[in-house]
Amino acid sequence: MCFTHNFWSLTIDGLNNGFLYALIALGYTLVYGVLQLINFAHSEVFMSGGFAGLFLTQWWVGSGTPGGAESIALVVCGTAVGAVTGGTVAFLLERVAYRPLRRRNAPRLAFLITAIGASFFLFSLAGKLFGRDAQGIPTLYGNGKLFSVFGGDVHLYDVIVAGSACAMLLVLDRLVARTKLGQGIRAVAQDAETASLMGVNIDRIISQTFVIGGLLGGAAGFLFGIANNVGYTMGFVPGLKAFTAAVLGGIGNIRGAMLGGIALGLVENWGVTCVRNSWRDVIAFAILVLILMFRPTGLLGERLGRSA
Amino acid sequence: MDRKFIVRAALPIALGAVALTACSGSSGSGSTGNNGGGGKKTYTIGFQGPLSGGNAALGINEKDGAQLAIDQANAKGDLPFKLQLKPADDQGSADGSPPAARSLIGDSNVIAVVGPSFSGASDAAGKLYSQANLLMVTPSATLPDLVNHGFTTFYRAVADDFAQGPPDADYLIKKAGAKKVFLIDDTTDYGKGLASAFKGELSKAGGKLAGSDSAPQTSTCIPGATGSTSQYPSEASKVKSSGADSVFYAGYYCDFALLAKALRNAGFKGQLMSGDGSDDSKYVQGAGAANANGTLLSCQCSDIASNPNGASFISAYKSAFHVDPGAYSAESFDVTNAVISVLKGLGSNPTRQAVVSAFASVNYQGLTKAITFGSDHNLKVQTAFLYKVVNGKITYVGDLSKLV
Amino acid sequence: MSAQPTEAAATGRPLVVVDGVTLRFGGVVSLDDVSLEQHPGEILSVIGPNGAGKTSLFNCLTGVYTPQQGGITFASTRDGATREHSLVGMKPHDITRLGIARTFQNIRLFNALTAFENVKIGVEAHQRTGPVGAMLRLPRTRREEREGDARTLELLDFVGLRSRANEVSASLPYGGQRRLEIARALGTSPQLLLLDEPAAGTTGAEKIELAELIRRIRTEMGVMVLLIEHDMRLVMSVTDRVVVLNFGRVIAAGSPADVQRDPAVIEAYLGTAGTEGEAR
Amino acid sequence: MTVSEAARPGGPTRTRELLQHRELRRLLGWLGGGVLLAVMTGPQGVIGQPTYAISHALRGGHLVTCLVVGVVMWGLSVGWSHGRESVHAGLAEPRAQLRTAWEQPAVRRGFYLVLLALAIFLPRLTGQFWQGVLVEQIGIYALLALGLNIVVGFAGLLDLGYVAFYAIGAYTTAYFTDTLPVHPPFTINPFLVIPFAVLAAMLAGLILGAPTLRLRGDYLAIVTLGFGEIITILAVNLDSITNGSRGAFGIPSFSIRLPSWLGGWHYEWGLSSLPYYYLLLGFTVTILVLFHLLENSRVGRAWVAIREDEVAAQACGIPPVKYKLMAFAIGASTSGFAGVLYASKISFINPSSFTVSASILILVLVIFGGMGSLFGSVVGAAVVQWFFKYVQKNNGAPIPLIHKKLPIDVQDLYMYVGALLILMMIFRPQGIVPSRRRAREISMAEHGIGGADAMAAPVGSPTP
Repeated sequence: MCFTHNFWSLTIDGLNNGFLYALIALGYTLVYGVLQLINFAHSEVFMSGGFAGLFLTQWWVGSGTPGGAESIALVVCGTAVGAVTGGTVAFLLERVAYRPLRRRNAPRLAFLITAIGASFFLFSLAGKLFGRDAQGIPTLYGNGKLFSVFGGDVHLYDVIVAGSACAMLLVLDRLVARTKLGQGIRAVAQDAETASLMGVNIDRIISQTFVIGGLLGGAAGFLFGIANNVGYTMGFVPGLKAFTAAVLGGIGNIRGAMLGGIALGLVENWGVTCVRNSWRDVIAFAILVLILMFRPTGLLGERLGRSA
Repeated sequence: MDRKFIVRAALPIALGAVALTACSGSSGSGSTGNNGGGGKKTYTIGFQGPLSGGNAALGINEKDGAQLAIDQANAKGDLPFKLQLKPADDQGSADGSPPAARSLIGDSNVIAVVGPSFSGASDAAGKLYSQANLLMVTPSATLPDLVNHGFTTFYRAVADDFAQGPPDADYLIKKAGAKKVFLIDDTTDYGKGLASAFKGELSKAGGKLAGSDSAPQTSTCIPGATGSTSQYPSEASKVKSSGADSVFYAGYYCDFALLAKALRNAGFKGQLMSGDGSDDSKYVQGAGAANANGTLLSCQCSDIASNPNGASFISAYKSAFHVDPGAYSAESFDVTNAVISVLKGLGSNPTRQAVVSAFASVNYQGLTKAITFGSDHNLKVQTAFLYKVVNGKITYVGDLSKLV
Repeated sequence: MSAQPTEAAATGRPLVVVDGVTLRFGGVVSLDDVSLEQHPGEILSVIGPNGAGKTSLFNCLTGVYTPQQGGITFASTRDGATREHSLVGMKPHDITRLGIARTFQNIRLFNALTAFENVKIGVEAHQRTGPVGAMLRLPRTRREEREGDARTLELLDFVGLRSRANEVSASLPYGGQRRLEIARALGTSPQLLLLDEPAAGTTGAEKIELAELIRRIRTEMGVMVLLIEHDMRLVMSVTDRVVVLNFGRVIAAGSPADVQRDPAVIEAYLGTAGTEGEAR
Repeated sequence: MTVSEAARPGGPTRTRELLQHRELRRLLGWLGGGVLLAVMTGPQGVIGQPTYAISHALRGGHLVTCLVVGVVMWGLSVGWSHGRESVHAGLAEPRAQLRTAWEQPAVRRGFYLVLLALAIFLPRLTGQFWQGVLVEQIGIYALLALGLNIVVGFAGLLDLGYVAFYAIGAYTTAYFTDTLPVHPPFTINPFLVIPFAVLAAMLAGLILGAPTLRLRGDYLAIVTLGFGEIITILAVNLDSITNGSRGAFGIPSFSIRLPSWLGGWHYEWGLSSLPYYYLLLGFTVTILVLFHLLENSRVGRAWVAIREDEVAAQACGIPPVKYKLMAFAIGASTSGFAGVLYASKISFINPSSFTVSASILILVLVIFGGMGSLFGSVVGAAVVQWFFKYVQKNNGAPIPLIHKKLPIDVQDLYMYVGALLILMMIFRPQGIVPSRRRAREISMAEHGIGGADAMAAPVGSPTP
């Protein structure tokens, strides 16, 4: 009964959410793959991308109303700036917070606690520096309806998110499968010790992994911010959800993160057709707990190396 | 090796600093009652509200309003004593409320308190103030239940949610031409209270409830909130498929902005309406002017800018705090002045007990409303006002009770 | 602990039966149809070149790995009655409590604890104090603590570490750590003790002491020993019977002298002699 | 954090150059720290002016002050790195004496008695505000920290939804005192609620822990985080049971009523803080003693064994899942117990008191005090919570003596919490009152021996 009339529009919303979850989830999964660390501060990498895109577009658009080619340029540049900022923050995070611990062979608990600390530090700092109210990214384009699927309207924003996410996911998948960098990541993920004996520079690979995850997370931050505004604590729930998605797909597994993100986005939105939206998180976390109970390695299993 | 020495070096310093603040902390707590200017005694009016955390903006508005009232009273010089304001930060939460209340209760110079700003904080502090016989007048806590909890010193100098929700429904149906309303609350006590007040009147006004939902506050807006921002597109889908021609949102401005944005993005063209929690220019900023235009907002707060007597308040406020008065600044100003008017009649040695008993019969005409209470400690005349977003500005429409 | 080796032998049943155990990791076969028996009163050695599957066998016996095929049974004697248990699929800690204790190839002591505490953790395997008892210091808890302390000191004495009881285990010399690990394993009151290369990294004098200790474990404690070792001299000096593994298969079994003459064994060792420096 | 940048070894090989190079890097690091400090203590940013806060923080006297602090710290660090040896040598003697003295039971007992006496007389010296803080912020949080310490410190598990059990305790109290929309079969005094609340929290812990504790340790962190969220969401959404976000009002305070044949003596704890303080002090001391006995028992040793080397622990007959579950359940029940105290003290609860930030705060108390150190948990709770409240109370008010405003903005407290967590993990992972055992573990783990937590392989090593 509750599924009938808005199923397709909610499916489209779900896909939209799912692509963003997937982009963020990749950051968790990549880092987990090489370090076996839940990088709690990844949600702040995401947030930093949102802020960077916000500032760029605010400065660019001013009080004007962009259109045509300018709109395209704005979205592209915003995403790029978000990505670069996310990558930078992720890089610094690894350098300043995690590397000293790694050097010292600190216990795993120390990493997790540091990650939580970094997360709190970064979002509070952003709140301090940029103000504590959520801000809207200026209107970049007319969000017209493009076409309908079984009565569910597809808007420009849905296409932008799906298109850019697919492009980035594809590039990443090829990067990990084909390039030397990808080989290095897979080698470190499988066995860091052996990899280092074979001449792989582990520090560099880990840095690069953080940067790649940061690029995707930062880009997601901007794409998310277009529709949902940007605030200093914006990363908390999306981060949690994306981590759930990563576990759902099999943490450490790149394609798993993509699949997990999309699956979570869909299930969440289908779920709330029948119940109140306030139960959304319960659905997400119940899925997490059930998956962990019955298939702890996730839908696709846990190996980063296996994704290629 | 290198790291350890830093710790060893830093720890004694840190400990020293802690010790230093500790010393200063203990010596700084008691305040002196007799060193006011001109040989007059100094009494303190407390303010309890959120000065930090997600709702700090509101608390600071109210604190500044109270401060202005006190500064003006001192400047006038017709009081038998001097007044000062003592702010206590409760972060707007039930948790932070008792310590804040105690810091005011424990200061024997505090003879009345303006606040708390929020309902939850009022609930958590009510007993403490009652036991201490200390007057507490909230300028903004609207949860109807509050007056039924047996707080003997509690007064609500603002209309409760029943003054706002029902006339909102009346207006939306009878004047704005809505027929099917989709009702969304934000799961907070405020949001749920307002939503149920609205819902109760809706069918009486001849409207239909197309659907209802609860969308929790999101982490984008409130630190630590559990709602996920991605709920709003699906909310928009639900609204559209329900066939509603209007949406009433019971919640705060930041999330309302996200909802409005999602609704307009999904092509929903109907009427949007919300209550005092959304009556903030940041709503327009967050949603984007194009999306926010046409939104109806009700508030128990009157529009100080369109108030014929408001000009001097605004200019005084601006010169004191370098910003325009915000939501509830004027209400807090009025409440503080009402308290001061009572103090005036109590001579040079007012006691807490005397203030509480005198306040029951206060009759003060403020900028925003007449402050005089019924036996239930609610305002005798409860009013709410209507606003509308026009061209990206929140503009005053009129007194809700007179509009419908 | 006064069990006599002959007492168990009287039942005539083998203590441990490993029957056709096969263990695979992905495509790699680690153990291939391995069968062996250990009889009560016997010290058995498993030898073989590196990667022959010796430690895998230990891990199957102690429940760390579950073999894909084959069975492992253990005849456990408790309160005078002997019952056979299938070990396949059992959890390591349950196997320990059944009466099989082990040491590790690369010593795994609790490094931040003292020698005393290390052994006491082993001794406490069969105690029953739970959190409530511990917090309230119930009479049973106090009795168990007392008994545990006494037994711990006894065991430290047995391996010659009593004087160093209060030292942090990581600060003990290498041979001392080996002996401490044995004491900890003995603390769990096993009927069978699995020693994984106990002589690795020890000096000549320590090896002699170790051989003596292994013999005393059988004679004084009545505990059978299953030994993995590279040091042939040690193997030959303490063992009753030897099983030789190569590439996960049993290639020979018998008395030390027989095995040494077995051409397949010589072939296996010579074939890998270039890399197998330890097989002196 | 830039400190670590400077502290990292490396650079040219020639000794002289290395030395200069290192000092220079260290100076740069401290200066970077100074800049960061300037930003952290600078003005609050303004919406729409992204550069406002940074540009105002990095100008004039403020920046200079912070840079001077950086340089002074650099000077101190250089001095300390040169003089460290001699200071250590000088301190070795008294330190050893202190240790021998400490090993005398009489000295230890005396020390604790003095502390207890201090704890008894302390609230008499302060006002109502601090008495309230001692109960609601310090006492209850000390209890919470003690419970979490069992989970994090003893068993080495990370529980980020700890506050959920606290909520369960509080709501159980509300239920049995009939302040919720659902009515209990009988109404009882909060004292008598304690066993129910402890049981309910323990059950919740077991239900949550049983499936997840079989998994890797870091999954537990995220599952507990999710569980914490679910509990809050349930409390908000189940209006007909929990009264939604309005919460429960009018929970009675503790009281004792002796039956009439015993004289009918009656005492009610009421609203004032002092009686609650002594009640809490009693509970805290009792729990400290109980947990201390637990730590030095078979169970406590099993926890150490598991967190050091799970495989070896199993070889000693210790079932890891059972013991982890035990730690989890004990932590949860302590939390539930604290929930009862909180609910009846505040007399009003609503879901907003039980958010993830509260879980993190408790974690901070444990880490600051010292993981695995019972006494440390109490000290951590006292110091951190006192500092928070001090900052909050004196927000914007000038500090006497130096007549300057405290440069810490209350709104930024969680920034300092985050920074504190990072700095503690980098510089002093064992906490300010470390447990000796735990400190040893950490230093050994750093030398590549042992794991120091129950999370399997250290970060960066291959998955098992």
